[in-house]
Amino acid sequence: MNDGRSPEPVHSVRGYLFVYFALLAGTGLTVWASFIPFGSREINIGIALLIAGVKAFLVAGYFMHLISERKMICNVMGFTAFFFLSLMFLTLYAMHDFPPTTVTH
Amino acid sequence: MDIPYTVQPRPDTGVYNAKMGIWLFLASEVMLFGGLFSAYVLLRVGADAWPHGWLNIPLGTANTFVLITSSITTVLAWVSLKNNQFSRFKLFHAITLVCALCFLGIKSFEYRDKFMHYEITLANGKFADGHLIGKSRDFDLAKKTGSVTLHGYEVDQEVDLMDLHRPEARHIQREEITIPAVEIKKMGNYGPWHNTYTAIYFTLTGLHALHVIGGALVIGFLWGPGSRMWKTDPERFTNRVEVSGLFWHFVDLIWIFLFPVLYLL
Amino acid sequence: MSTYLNKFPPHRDDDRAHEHSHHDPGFWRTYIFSTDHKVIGIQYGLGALSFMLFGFFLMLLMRWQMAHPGEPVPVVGWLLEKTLGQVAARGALSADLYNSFGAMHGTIMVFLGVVPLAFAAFGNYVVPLMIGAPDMAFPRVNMASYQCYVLGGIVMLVSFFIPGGAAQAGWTSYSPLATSIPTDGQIFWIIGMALIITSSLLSAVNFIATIIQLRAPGMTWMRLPFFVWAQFVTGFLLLLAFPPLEAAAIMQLMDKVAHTSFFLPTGLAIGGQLANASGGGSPLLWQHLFWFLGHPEVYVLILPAMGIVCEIIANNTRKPIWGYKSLVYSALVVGFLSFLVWAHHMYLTGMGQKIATFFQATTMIISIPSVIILTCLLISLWGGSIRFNTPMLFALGFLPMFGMGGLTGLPLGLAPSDIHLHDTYYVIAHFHYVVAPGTIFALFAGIYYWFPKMTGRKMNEFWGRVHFWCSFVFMNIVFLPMFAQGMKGMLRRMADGGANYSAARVPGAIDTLPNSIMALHTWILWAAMALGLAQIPFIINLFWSIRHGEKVKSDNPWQSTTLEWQTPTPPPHGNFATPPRIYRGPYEYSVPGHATDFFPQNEPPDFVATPEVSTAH
Amino acid sequence: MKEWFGEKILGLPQLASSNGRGVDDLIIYVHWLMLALFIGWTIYFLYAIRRFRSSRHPKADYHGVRGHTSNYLEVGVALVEAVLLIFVAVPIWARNVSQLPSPGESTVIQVVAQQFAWNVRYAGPDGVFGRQDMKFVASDNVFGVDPADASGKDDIQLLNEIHVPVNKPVIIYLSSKDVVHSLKIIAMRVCQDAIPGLRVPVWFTPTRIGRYQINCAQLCGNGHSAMSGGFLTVESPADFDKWLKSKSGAATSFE
Ligand code: HEA
Ligand code: HEA
Ligand code: CUA
Ligand SMILES: [Cu+2]
Repeated sequence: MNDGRSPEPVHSVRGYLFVYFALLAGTGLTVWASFIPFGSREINIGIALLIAGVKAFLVAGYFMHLISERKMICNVMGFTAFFFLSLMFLTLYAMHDFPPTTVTH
Repeated sequence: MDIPYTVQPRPDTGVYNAKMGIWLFLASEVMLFGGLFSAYVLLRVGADAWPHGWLNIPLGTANTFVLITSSITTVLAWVSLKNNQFSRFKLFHAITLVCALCFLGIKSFEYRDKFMHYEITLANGKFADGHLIGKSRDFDLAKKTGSVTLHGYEVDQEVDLMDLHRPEARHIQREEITIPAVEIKKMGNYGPWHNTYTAIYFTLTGLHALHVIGGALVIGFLWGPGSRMWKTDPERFTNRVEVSGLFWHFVDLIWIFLFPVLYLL
Repeated sequence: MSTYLNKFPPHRDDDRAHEHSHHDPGFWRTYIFSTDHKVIGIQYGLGALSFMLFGFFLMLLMRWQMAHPGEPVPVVGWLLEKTLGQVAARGALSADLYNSFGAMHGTIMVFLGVVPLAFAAFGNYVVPLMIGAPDMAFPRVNMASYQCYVLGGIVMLVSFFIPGGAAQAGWTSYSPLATSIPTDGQIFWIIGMALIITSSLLSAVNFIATIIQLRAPGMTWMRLPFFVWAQFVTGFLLLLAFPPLEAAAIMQLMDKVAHTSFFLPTGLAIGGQLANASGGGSPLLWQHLFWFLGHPEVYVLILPAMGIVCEIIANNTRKPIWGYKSLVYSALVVGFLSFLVWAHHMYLTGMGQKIATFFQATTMIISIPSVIILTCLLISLWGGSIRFNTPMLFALGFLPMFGMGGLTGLPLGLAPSDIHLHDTYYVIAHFHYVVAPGTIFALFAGIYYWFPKMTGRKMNEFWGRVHFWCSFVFMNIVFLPMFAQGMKGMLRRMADGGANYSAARVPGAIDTLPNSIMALHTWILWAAMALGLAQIPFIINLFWSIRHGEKVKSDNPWQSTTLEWQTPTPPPHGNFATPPRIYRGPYEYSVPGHATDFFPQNEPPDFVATPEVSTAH
Repeated sequence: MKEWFGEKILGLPQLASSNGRGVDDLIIYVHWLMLALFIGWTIYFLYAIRRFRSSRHPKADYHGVRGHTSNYLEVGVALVEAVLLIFVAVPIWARNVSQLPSPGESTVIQVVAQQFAWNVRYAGPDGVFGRQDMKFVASDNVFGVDPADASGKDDIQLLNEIHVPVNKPVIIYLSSKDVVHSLKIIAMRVCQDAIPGLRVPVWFTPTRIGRYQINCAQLCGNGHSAMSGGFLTVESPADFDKWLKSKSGAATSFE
C-alpha cells in the first residue's frame, strides 16, 4: 500500500510469470496435501485453506495489483472481508449456542 | 462540464472512475459468494456425514490450471497494451478466451457426469451406486416393470457412499449391474436435489460459471468489436482491459477457493 | 489548502463549447432512456411515489379487513373479486389475500418505495449537484439501474395476477413457509427481488464512486454536506448487505424449483406429507442471511432521511449544524455497527446466552450514535432564527416521531423484554414510527425543499401546511394505538385482526384481548382513511405546481449555502456552467461579519457579497 | 409504583408466572428511561422552536450552544443502557435459557407445532418419553417415536390442550413439523419459535390457576390467525393428576 504516489504498474513480465508458476505449484501442492493423512480432517482443511489463502493473496496482490493499490481501495476490501467473516462466524457461532438440552436434527 | 477522471486517475484518490467502480463491485461480489460460503460452512457443520471424493479431482485440477493460465494471459494482455503492443494483446486475449471456453467445457462435462450418476435404494436395504448405462424399454419405476443397468457397485449402508476418497473406496471394483425395477425402492441421480452437498456444489459452481460466461462475453467484446477503441482512445481502451481483467482475476480467485473446498476437503 | 487545490489541473476552456455541441436528443433519450442524473432522479421519484401510494392502498384494504374481518370491502370489493378472482370472493379478503397484501405492502414500501425515493431519487438528483459534479460517475450504469428497478417493480406487480396470487410469507419470506406455499408468487418475489437488488447494487457502486471521485476541487471530506455523507454510508450498506440476501434468494429459488434442501431440515412433513426433499438444511440459515440484510436495510431507510432533515434544519435555522463532525462520525459508526446487530430480530428462535448477550450489547451500542445524531439536530435549533415553511415543518415533525420510533426500539433490543413484545403490534408501531412519520416525513420535506430546484417553482405553501398538519395528526392516531395493542399482546400478521384471540370470541381464557383493544381497530381504520385523504392536497399540489406554482425569484430561493443552489434552475445538462471551486464547509450561515446570513460554499473568501450578486447567474 | 406503572400506564396484561416478573420489570425500567428522554427532549424541543422562531429571534447565533451538557446526557444514556443490559437483561436471559429446572421436579411436555395446531405429548405414568428419531417421523407420528421402544407405549398424545399443575416449573420441548410457528402464552411471558429441525426447551412456573390461550406468534400460512385453538390449563396438583389419569387410556401407540 503506497499512499503518496500513483500506483506504478508492474510491467515486468517475468514477475507475472513467477506468480503464475507459484500458483500452479500451489494447486499441485493442495491436491497432494489433500491425500496425505495429517491426523485429522481439520488439519487437512486448515492446510488447504492456508494454501488457498496464499494463492488468493498472490492473485489479488499481484495480478490485481492490490498491494500497490491506494489505501481507499484496500480499506474498502478490508471492511468487506471483515463483514464477510463476521457473517460467517457469528452465524456459525449462533448455530452452536442454542439453549442447553436443545436437540438438533 | 464533462465527467472528469474517466481516463486519468484523480490526483488525491489515485484511481480513475471505472477502477473505483469495479473494486466496489468486487466488494459486493465478495459478499455474494461470502453468503454462499457461509451457507456451505453451516450446512457442512450441521450435516451427519459430508461427502468426500465425489468429484473428479484430475478434471478439477486441470480446470484450475486452465483458469490460472487465463488469468496470467489477461495480465499480459494488459501489459502488452501498456507497452503499445497491440497484436500481442490480441494473442493473449485470444488465449484467455480459449481458456474460458475450455473451462466451461470441462465444467459441463462434470455436470453431465453427475446427472448420469445414480444412487439406488434397493428393496433389500442395500444401496447400488454408479453411472447409468441404460434403462430397459419398458422401465417404469412406479409400475415396477423393466430394469436399469449401472456401471457401479453395491454397498450395505448409505454412509459407505459418503467417503469415496478413502483408500478402500478407491479400489472398489466397478462392474455392470442390472437391477430389476421391482427391487428398487428409490432411485435418484446426483443432481442438486440429492443432498445438501450437491445442492451447494451446483449452486456455487453454477453461479461461478455464470460469472465466467459474463466475463468471457466482456473479454470477447474487448477482443473483437470493442478493440476498435484502441485506435481512437488507446488510454481508455487500456483502462477497459484492466477493469475487465480485474473482474476476471476475481473469478479466478473464487475458483481458487471453490476447488479445494468442493473437490478436495 | 491551496496545495490541495493545486493538485487539480485547471479545467480546459473548451468545456463550455462542448456544452453547446449537445444537440437535442429527442423525447425517448430525454425522458425514458435518459442518462442524465437529474432525469433519472425524477423518474425514480415518480416511480417510488406511485409505489408508495399503491402500498398504502393495499394497507387500507388490510385495515378494513382487520376492523371488519370477512366483510366485503366497500367501494372496491367488486373490483378485487373481478381482477383477483377466488381469493377475493364476495369482495372480501381471504386469509391468503391478506397475507399476500401484507407481504407485498412490506416489500413494496421498503424496496420499491422508500429506498428508491430516499436513496435513488434524492441521491441521484441532489448528490452530484451538492458535490459539484457534472453527472454521476457512470451515467449508463445509472440508467441500467433504473431499468432494473422498473423491471423488478413490474415483476412484483404482475405476481398479483398469477394463479394463487403474490408471495404470502411476509416481507421476510421465512423458509420453509415460503417454499411450501403452493403459489408461484414466491418465485416472482425472488426474481423481482433479484432485479431490485441488482438495481440497488448498481446505484450503490455509482454513488460511492461518484462521491469519492467527482467531488469538485476544494470539496474535502469534511466539507461535504451531511446529506452526502448519509448517502455515502447508505451506499456501503446496500453494497455489502444486499449480496448475502441475493445469495439466500438464489438458494430459496433452488429449494423451490430444483428441490434442494438449503433451508429444509430432515423430516419435514408439510400438510401431512413428508416433504419431497433430501433434508439436512436449516431454516435458521435463511433467517440469518435475511436479517444480515434486513437490519442494515432499516438504516438504509433512515440515514438519507436524517441527511435531508439535517440540510433543511441548517437552512431554516439560519445557523450552522451543531456538531457536524459528531454527525459524520456517528453516521459512520451506525453504518459499521449495523452489520453486527442483525440477530436481534431472532432472539426467540432459541438463542443461547453468549450469542444473545453479544447481539443485545451491539444493539444497545448502536442506539448511542443514533441518540447523538438526534441530539445534534435538536441542539442545532438553539440560537437559530427558525423559519417555519413547509419543508421545515416536516423536518421538525421528523424529530419527535423518529424519537418515538427509536426509543421504542430499546425494549425490543433487550432480549427478555422482547419475549413479551416480539411479533406484536408494538413492533409494528416501533418501526412504522421510524419509517412512516419518520422517513416519509423527511421525504416529504425533501420534496418540498428541492422542488424549486427541479422546476423553478415553489409548491403551494398553504396546502403544504394542510398536508403537514393532517398527516401529522392522522399518522399518530394510526400508530399510537398500536403500542397499546401490542403491549396487550396483539399479534401482527393476523388476517382477522386478532379476533380469534379476543375476549369477545374466546370466553373464559385469562389472557385474551380486551374489547377496548379490539375497538381501536375502528379508530385506526378511519384515521388511515383520513391519512389517505390528507395526501390528496399533496398530490394535487405536486402536479399543479409544476406549471402553476409560484415562480422562484432567484436560483437560490431558500438562501442556502450548499452547492446545488449555486447552479441555474433547473440545472442544465452538465450542471455547472463553470466548474465550481469550494472554499468552506456546508453550513456557513450567519457568519459574523459577513454581509448576508449565508455564505455559499463556492463563494471566494475575498468576495464582498450582496444578496443580489451572490444569487444572480 | 412499579406494578401500577406497568399495569395502568403501559397496559401490561395480567401476569401469571413467576419468571414473567423479570420480563415485566425490564419493560418497565426501559420505559422509564424512554419516557424521561422523550419528555425531556419534547419540552426542550417545544421551548426551542417557540423561543427561536424568526419573528422573535431574527438574527441567528453562529455558535449556538457551547456547553458540554449534551455529552453528559449521551454518556448518561449509555450508562443507563449498560446497567439495564448487564444487571437486568443478561441475568434474566441467562436464567431463561441456561438454568433449566431439573426435569425431576418439573412437568415435562413435548410440543410439536403444525399447520395449524399444537401436538402435545406427556411421558405418561412411567415418566419416560419413548425413544425418538427423525427417521420414524411420519404424518401420523410427528414426534418420531420409535414404535419398538416400550417406554413409549404409555406416552400420552393430545391435540391443542396442555394441562399443568400450578406452582411447579413446566418445561416444554418445542419443535415443529412443517413451518416456523411460535408458541406464545401471554400471561406466562413465554414466547419461543417452533423451528422445524430443532427441539428447543422453554420453561416457566405458572402461579395462577386458570385457562390461558396459546398464541401462534409467527406467520405460518393462511391459517395463522386461526391457529388459536390451543389452551393451557393451570390447575391444582390434584386436578392435574386426575386429568392425567383420565387421559392415560388415550395413549397412542405407533404400530
Ligand atoms: C428506519 C427503520 C428503523 C430504525 C431506524 C430502527 C431503529 C432501531 N430498531 Fe428497529 N425495526 C425496524 C426498522 C427500524 N428500526 C423494522 C422495519 C423492524 C421490523 C422488521 C420485521 O420484523 O418485519 C424493526 C424491528 C426491530 C427489532 C426486532 C423486534 C422483534 O421483531 O421482536 C428490534 C430489536 O432489537 C429493533 C431495535 C431497534 C433499535 C434498538 C433501533 C435504534 O437504532 C434506535 C435508536 C434511536 C433512538 C434511541 C432515538 C433517540 C432519540 C432521542 C433520544 C431524541 C428524542 C427526541 C424528541 C422527543 C424530540 N427493531
Ligand atoms: C418503508 C416502509 C413502510 C411504510 C412507509 C409503511 C407505511 C404504512 N404501514 Fe406498513 N409495513 C411495513 C413497512 C412500511 N409500512 C413492513 C415492512 C411491514 C411488515 C410486513 C410483514 O408483516 O411482512 C408493514 C406492516 C404493516 C402493518 C401490519 C400488518 C400485519 O402485520 O398484518 C400495518 C397495519 O396497520 C401497516 C400499516 C401501515 C400504514 C397505515 C402506513 C402508512 O404510514 C402509509 C403512509 C403512506 C402514505 C400516506 C402514502 C404516501 C404516498 C404518497 C403521498 C404518494 C404520492 C403519489 C404520487 C405523487 C404519485 N404496515
Ligand atoms: Cu402457527 Cu402461526
Ligand atoms: Cu434491526
